Amino acid sequence: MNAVEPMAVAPAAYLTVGTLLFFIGMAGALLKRNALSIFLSIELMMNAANLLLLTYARMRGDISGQVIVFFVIAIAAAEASIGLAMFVALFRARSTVDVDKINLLKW
Amino acid sequence: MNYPIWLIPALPLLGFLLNGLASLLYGAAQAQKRGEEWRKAHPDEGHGHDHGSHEAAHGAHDSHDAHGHDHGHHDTGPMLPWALRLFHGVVGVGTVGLATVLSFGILVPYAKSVMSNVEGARPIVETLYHWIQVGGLSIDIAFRIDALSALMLSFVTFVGTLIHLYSVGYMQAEAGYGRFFAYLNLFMFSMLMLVLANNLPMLFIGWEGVGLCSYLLIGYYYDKDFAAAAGKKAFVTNRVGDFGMVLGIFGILALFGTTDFSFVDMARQQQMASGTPLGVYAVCALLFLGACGKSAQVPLYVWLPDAMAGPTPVSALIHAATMVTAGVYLVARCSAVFLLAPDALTLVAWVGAGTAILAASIGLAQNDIKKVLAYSTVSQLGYMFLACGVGAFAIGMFHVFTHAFFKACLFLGSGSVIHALHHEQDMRAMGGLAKKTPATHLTMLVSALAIAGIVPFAGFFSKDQILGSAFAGGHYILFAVGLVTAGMTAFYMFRLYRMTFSGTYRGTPEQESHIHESPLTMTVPLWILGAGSVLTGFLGLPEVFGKNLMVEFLSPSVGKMHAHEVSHATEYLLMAVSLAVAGAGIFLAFKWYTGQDAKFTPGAAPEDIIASPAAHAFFEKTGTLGKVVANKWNVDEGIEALVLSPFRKIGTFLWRGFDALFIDGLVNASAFMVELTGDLVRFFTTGNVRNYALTFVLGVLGFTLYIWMR
Amino acid sequence: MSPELFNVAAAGAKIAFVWGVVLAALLPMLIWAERRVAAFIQDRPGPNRVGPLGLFQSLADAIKFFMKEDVTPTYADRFLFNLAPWITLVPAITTFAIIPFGSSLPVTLGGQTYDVPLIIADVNVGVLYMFALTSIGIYGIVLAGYTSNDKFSLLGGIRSSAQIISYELAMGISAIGVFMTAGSLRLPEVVAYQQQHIWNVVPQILGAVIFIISAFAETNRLPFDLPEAEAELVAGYHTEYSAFKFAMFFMGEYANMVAASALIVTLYFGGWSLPGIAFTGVAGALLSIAVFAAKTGLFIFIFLWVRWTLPRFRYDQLMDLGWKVFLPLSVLNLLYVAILVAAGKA
Amino acid sequence: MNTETIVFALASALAIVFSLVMLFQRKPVKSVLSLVVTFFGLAILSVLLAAPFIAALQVIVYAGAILVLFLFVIMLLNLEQEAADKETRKIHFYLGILAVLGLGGLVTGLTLRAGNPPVPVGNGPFLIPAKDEIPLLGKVLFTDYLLAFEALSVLLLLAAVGALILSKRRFE
Repeated sequence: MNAVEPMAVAPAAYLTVGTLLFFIGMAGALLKRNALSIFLSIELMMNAANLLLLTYARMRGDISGQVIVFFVIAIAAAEASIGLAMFVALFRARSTVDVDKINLLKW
Repeated sequence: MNYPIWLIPALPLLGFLLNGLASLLYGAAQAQKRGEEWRKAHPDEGHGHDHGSHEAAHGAHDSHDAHGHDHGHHDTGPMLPWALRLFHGVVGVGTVGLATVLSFGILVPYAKSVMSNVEGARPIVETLYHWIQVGGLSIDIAFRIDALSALMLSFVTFVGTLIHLYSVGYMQAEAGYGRFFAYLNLFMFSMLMLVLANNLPMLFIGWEGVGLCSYLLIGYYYDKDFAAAAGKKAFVTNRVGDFGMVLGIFGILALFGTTDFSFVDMARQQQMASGTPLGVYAVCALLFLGACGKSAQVPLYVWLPDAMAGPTPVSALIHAATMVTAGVYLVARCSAVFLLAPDALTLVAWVGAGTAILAASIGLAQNDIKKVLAYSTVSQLGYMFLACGVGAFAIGMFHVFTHAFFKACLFLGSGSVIHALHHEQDMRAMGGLAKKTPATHLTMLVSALAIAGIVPFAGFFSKDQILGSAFAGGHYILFAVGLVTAGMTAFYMFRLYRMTFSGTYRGTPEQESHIHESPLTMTVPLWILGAGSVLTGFLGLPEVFGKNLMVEFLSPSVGKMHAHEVSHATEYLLMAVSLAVAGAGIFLAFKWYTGQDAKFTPGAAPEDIIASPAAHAFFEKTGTLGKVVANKWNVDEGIEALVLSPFRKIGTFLWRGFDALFIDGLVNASAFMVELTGDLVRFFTTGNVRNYALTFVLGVLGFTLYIWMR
Repeated sequence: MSPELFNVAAAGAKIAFVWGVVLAALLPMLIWAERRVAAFIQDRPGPNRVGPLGLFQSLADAIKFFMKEDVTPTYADRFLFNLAPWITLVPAITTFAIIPFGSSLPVTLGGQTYDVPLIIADVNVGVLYMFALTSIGIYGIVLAGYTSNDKFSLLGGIRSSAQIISYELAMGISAIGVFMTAGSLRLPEVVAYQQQHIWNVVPQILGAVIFIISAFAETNRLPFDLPEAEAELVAGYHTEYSAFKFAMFFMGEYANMVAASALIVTLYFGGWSLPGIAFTGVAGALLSIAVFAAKTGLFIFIFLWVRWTLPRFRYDQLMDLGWKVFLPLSVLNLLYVAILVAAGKA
Repeated sequence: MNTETIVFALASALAIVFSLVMLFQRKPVKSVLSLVVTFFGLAILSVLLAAPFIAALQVIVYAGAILVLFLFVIMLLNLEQEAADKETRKIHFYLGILAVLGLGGLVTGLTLRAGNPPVPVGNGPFLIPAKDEIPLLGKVLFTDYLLAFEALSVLLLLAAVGALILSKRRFE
């Protein structure tokens, strides 16, 4: 069992791409007002984090990173199903998914 | 050899469970039945009361009263069905009786083996399991039979069984019959735990258990205010003692590193793990405080006379024969420790002597038959502590032993009298019962002679040896106090005897016609106990008459102060003196309380009716002092003024000043601060998710900046 | 010629071969065959005017599709509307990349003999790749339905995607059984296993049945062609499509069908292998291709046969079947295979 | 410049460009589709990082299931357009941009400053094998991570039930 060959592209490049995507996602999550778009942005953040995990796993030659990505993807599936169901219920109740108009949780 | 010692306490526990369960189930069934009857009688509510049904209900109730020539006085409900009563009686007496048989099965061979080889006697210890194990400390559930607990076990089970048997007759008309036997069995369980315990925590379980049962049984007539109050008083007063007891246990643990009774041997060999003479003294004082609470010594004796509010068998069993001697047992058990601190022993002796004479003096002027016996008990307990205090622990235990018989007999006899007179307890309304209740009369006379210390009854031997030990130890003042107390004892006992049995009956003729001797279940225990009052003394004959079996038997278990030998001549002299004093007391009682041709008229001055002119002259001379004595030396009032009232004031201050102002103020202030903070912070709670997210991200930014800068 | 260069060239040749066969020959043939088989089943001649036996009918159709007016609905999202057919067609064709269509072909070039495996890309994720592409294909249908701005299209699109997602589950889980016995996700190894032992259809008949029926649903073929259910939805998601874009959907469906048949053959019916025959040398390679083609053809015929024989399911029946019958059964199959594998190991 | 670098550059460009499209796109459907493309780019990167299984999983689960669900919801709720009215909270907008840029810069800086981890490649029980990583992945998943795996299956079941309950209309 021998480790994969050295990386042709510098790990830093992958890390930079991952970080960039993460913060693009964060920008979406912070600045968008449509709940679905926010959710999408969060999915992007999650995937960016996955990329970072994979990169580190590759750097260390350790497969645990991939296992964790596997778990992240599965949890994302669960989260997406619940989240979207919530949005559907929310939309039925309030006829909007604009988070600025959903602000009952205050004094 | 494997003894089933654990069965001895387990049997009464089983009895308690069975009786309690049956009682509860029956009570629930009755309640349901009553509810159904009520619904039947009130088919449509709102139609007012149906007089007919009410009367029917009353009629049913009355029929019991008419039917029973018994204790309608205390009746709190209808009598139980006979089958249930039979069940309660059989279970109650049976479990205790079995335990008795079992314990004698163990005791007799053990006593034989001890007597054959006193020096090599080893206690039987049966360990069931480890109860608490912390670090080096291991507290086991273990039972121990040695000479001391064997002695206790013998009369606790024996007298206990007799009193259970007596109760079958005495209590039969009570509604709470099952409850009574349940409590009584629970008491037997606790007492046996106390006696058989192999370590102080286990002893403490029994200690608290008997306290609880005492409370429950004093308050047996819980619908009577005075009974409930008396139970409460007993409980609270005992708490004061228990506080000392617990601290004493911790002290023993600190001194010897164990609570197992092996510390007695350590103390005997002076192998303390740690501790100073002062520490030993403190531990002894604390343990003695516990003993004072349980055994009703000055100043914690006040609960015992009030405890007479309970049924008479309870008074006999708990407040005369067994539980109250637990304090003496504790002191005797820890005798080796006490011997390390002679000052503590002196304290014990003086408290005992003080209690003896104080209680005896109060007993002189009581008119309630049970109160007289109660003060007598306190006084006799004082004797026992006096014995322990002068270092004669074995003699003290001997007195515990003999006292159990004659005092139980006296109480049961008084119960029989009360039974005969339909719950009349005032001796001024008695008189002339000797012919009406011959068995009671005879047994009570025997036990009165025993407690007065007339040869050859049991009390003579034990009491005389106590006085002898005091004299031999050089405690002449204590000796004198004891002697005076002995005289007083003889006087008030025969005052009781005269007022109750001699002369003519002072009640109405109608009442007189109802007077009857008690049933067999009550008289048989009386006879047996009466016989015990005569015979038990011979187990502890003074040295001058030969070997003192009791002292020899107990010698492996209890310590003994270095004996001061007195010559035989002195001993004979001392006996003669104490006999003379007792005789004088009896003579005076006979002379002063004629009880002839008097009728009880309510409102008459107490002693007018029954006392002779000579007595009246004496009372007039003593005047104020007599009144104070009759009012129990105003001790209750003194405690109220000196202890309770200040405490109440401190409590009120703590409540109003400290708790309400300071503590509540702090709490309210913190609540106010929280409210204020909340008012400020809630402006940030916009309900807008994006704001929250932004805040969160800004927080992360700050944290990252911190990491960056670091 | 360096080995790298040869590999690139071989890959190019294989791609050209597969796509050539599938796109240029098989798909037109299939459209013709469908109509001829339909006619045969319905006891009528079918297309028989253009060319011998009407063989050039597909060519004529193609010319017709190119010539027709390409209509885009007024309020449709033009970009996505145009994109949708491509998303359907491209993944369908790309699927063939992982299917081994024959044994290895020995090629002698410049005195050196290369053993060329007859598979375009032997990726280690194997069939997962195919499932991934299938899930991409859904977008084509969803987008077609959504961007047409048409209720029928929308309904068809939603139905189709829900159906494909649902049946993908049963399909995937029953396929796991195959990979558990083979011990690999690579399709060549699945074929090799069947060559050495036994066709998977024998021990895993339940999985095979589920897989085949699910494949019908995946390809939107009757009796599961609810998305286009012409009686209720006009033509489902491609109601608004015409001309060449419609042709692309059409081709995509047939490409999917071919791919599904090829996959069924590979997973359950031994792929290009036949029991007892070793396919070596050039002749063996050619023979194996022929065997594979024959088996696939058989399943394509079954696809056609079923379409013209069975009536259509109702949509709720379809979903019930997928979730309440096939999913539990496929899990049962998985359990059964797991026990088999464990027993075999023990 | 070798093939891997070219593929990396193309895939990264794809991912970043389409994530930006996702960010600035106002139509939810197009946002979702851009994200699909981004995920494709990410899948390609995953293949480059010796994780083809993860890449396939990413496409199947994310592109094939989750984002299709998004599309479904958008279609069901008929969310044509995001609320067109302008951002009313200017402070929130600028602060958000500031936070994202600041945090992004900081984290990128920190990541690059940290450099390669000191752990040497080529030891440990979880070494990624050169050719086919899937067997090892499966082995690790069903041995060392078994508990997590089982917990995950329960979580998925719960999520399915939860989604069903949440989205069910109450007719009664």
